[in-house]
Amino acid sequence: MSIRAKELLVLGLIAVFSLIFYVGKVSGWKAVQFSTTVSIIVILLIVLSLVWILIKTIRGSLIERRIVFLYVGIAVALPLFMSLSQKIPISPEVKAVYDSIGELPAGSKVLVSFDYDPPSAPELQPMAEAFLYYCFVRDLKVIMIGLWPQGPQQANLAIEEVFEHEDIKPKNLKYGIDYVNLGYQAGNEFVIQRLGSDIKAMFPSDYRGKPYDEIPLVKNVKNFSNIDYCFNLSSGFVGTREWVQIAVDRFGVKLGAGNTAVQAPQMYPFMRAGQLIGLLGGMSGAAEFEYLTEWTGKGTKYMLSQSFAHMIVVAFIIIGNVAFFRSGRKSRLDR
Amino acid sequence: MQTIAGITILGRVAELTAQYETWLEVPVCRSMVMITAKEIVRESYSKVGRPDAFQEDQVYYLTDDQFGYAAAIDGKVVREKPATMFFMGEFFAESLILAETGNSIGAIQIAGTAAPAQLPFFIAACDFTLIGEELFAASAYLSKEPKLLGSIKGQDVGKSLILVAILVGIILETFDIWSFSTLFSVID
Amino acid sequence: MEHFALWIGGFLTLGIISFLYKDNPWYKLSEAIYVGISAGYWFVSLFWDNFYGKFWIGVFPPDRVNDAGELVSTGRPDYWLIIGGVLGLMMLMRLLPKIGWISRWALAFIVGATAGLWLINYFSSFIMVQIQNTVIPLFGENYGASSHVIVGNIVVAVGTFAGLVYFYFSKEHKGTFGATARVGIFFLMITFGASFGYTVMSRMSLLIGRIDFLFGDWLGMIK
Amino acid sequence: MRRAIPLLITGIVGAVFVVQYFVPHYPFNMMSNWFSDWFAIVGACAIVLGALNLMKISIQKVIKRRADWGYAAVIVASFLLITIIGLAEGGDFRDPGTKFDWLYKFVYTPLSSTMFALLAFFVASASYRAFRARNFEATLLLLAAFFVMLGRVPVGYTITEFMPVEYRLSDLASWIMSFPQAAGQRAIMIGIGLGIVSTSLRVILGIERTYLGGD
Repeated sequence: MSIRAKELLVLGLIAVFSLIFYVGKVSGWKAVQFSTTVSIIVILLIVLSLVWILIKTIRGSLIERRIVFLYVGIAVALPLFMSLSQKIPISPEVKAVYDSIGELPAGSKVLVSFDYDPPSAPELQPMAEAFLYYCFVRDLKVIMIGLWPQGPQQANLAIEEVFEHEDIKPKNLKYGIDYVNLGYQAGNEFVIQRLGSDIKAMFPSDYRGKPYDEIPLVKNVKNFSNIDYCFNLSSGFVGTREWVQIAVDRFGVKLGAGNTAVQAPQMYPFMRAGQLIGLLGGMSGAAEFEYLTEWTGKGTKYMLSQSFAHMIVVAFIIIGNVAFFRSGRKSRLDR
Repeated sequence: MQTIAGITILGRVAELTAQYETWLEVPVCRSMVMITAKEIVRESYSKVGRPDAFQEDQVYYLTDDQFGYAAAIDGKVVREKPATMFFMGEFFAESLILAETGNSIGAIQIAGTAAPAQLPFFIAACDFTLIGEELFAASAYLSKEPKLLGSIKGQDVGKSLILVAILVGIILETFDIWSFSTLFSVID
Repeated sequence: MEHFALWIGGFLTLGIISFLYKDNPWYKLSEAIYVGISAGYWFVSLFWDNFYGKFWIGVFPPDRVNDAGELVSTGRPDYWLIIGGVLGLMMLMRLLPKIGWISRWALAFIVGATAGLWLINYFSSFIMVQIQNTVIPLFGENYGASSHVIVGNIVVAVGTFAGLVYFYFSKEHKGTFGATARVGIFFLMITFGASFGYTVMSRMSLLIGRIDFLFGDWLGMIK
Repeated sequence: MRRAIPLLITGIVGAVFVVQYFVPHYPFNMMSNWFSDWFAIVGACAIVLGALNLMKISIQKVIKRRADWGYAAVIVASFLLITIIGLAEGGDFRDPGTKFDWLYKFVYTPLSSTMFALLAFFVASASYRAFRARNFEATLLLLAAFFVMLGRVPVGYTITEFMPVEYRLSDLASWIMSFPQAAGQRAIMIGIGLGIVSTSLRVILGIERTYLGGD
């Protein structure tokens, strides 16, 4: 069979595979979930194949980079089907967010600002879900806003996800009384500034267009002084830095934050200076917070993929060095 | 400023490609850079007496989008397999996509950027990398103009002052003689 | 409509990933769509946000109907913006070969202003602040630092010093000067390796997001 | 006329923008806002040139039936599709529900996030090829990447859980990031600062002219 034929065959398989599972999804198939034994068998197979590659490398036949690509794809995809859990060390900054929410009495008002867009969702959406779940479990009132155009949509996705949980369904939380989504407002840091004086002026209605005064939850919420806690999910400008400089420094708000892994290190100085109560950094922050709040979300599963992927990269660094030393020794022998 | 340094190096490279009749292509990601780059390459070709060899379409615009640009360049690199690739100027996350694809076809790759976050990727994937300040020094050095060479010397004088300041500062601060670091505080 | 959108997303995602195997028609099509759509996206965004949103509305502020239903003008026109409009026009003169050279005036303005702004910004944030952070008491405020912080401070001082020596151009790297420069390159290599290793996690997160779209949102195989 | 005046403009404008940093009074304090507005307007005009260039080259390719001309036609079609829709939809073209927003969400975002995600594969293949202990420097590069990578995932923590608190992999990784990595980064940044300051001075003083091109 020629390469061309093999390629077309693979294309056909991909098309059939996608069609079958798409029709399955539409007709309500349950998600595919490996049992623990299957997961361990899959891991063993991957490890064995890596050892086999190592042996091949020692024998002098080097692998090409597309094999590395294949392994990265496998290392990222398969853990999403697995139900394994890994021991996640809880960092102090994540524990600080958990404790600070734990101290709030029931009925306190929490303002959550969604300042990110879909490309940063893999890191920040799990944090949003875990945080909202934990707020509702503790019977807190949640006011959601967005300083990025797609923020409110991410908020609604998180609400849908959280409301399917069996701990939250019996509470049958009502829109406008237990939680509200005030939508997006342009203006970046000037929006934060106005929340300090008059929220209604900045958000005259919620994201469905319902006037501010007709929403029971926010009717007598004038500004930050009526808000007990703020939480900001951020992946760039406008984000946590502006919330600290304006909401915390000028209006003395209690602020927690969730940031992408690349941006989190820049927020540690605010943590050390006490301006930021706590910080969830990247996927590991999301997984730690999920572990603390016992919310089974994607963060923990994603962290499994992260661990697998990092192990694969480390394994190929080792294999690469074996190949290098072998070729070095071989050239010395040939001389 | 990084783009200006990159353009100066482009001028020098264009002179050599004109001399040795090697095909040169300059795909750009910003329209303003396209205008300047066209002028530079045209002038370099006429400087070495080959104005006829210059073609308008050697310098062309692709898209302002960072990854759209990377996708188009990757496609072209794999299809046309250039012998040498230059990455000079300001780069963001797309640096490794470009450099790794260039490496996969075996091209000689020379990079130069003053974006600290992208230097590790160019170091890992390119044959030669101008690290930060070296990009500006290279553009001055290639121009061979006395004044520009003088500015490299000026940068080194600046460096000497900074080295002395660090040494003296650390000693003063460590033994708590005088708070030297306040000299360098900056208003936002 | 939802189905169609998910299949388009799946098709384009797999089209881009197929490039890892080799250049193929599926990737070429996805690349062509991406170049066209992204160039158009920025063209439209810059038109509405910059040209219309800043220039047009700034110079000719449209009247607005306020809450009470009366026609109210939104404010004084900002005539300084006309300079921006003139510069933009000069840039467009590039289309007419005969007076195309006038676009250089606009370019000269942009380059001059950028040079002026960057000169100060980079001097303060890339030189002054960095020196201030380096010139710190090695043993901490009144000698209270823990051992690994002290070792850290010494490492930072030596590393910054040697790193700067490596960037010295006008003196041959020989003798003690050369040795210091060599220590400098050691530190640079640690910096590059550590930064590389640090970014692996965020690059993997992007791929996890796409795989989650393929197997989750599109094919519904994972919850 | 073609070079003298532009150099003069660059010099004056550059000097004024240096001075505005030190003089917080009108009109200087307004300068950087004005400049960012003018820069945005000029950028909006310049992209017209870029778009026309892209269209010219793609359409020529289609007319002359050069290799892969079909894909050039796709470039032209998709550019015109989103541009006409976007311009027709008026100022709030980004609002949820518009056709432009549909194209952004279901065509542009999958393409750009997947292109970005390719980095995960290239990071792995670059590590496999580049991190080899050829010499002492390369070994430092390798070890730094190795420890920071391992230190950032839970597996790295579990491997070295028995070690005392300060010496676990995650602590080692953050020590490397806070001290040696910061030192090298600082040296690079100071070097870049000096390079940019000297290039800016050269441009303002008219010594650096290459960006103006020929006569």
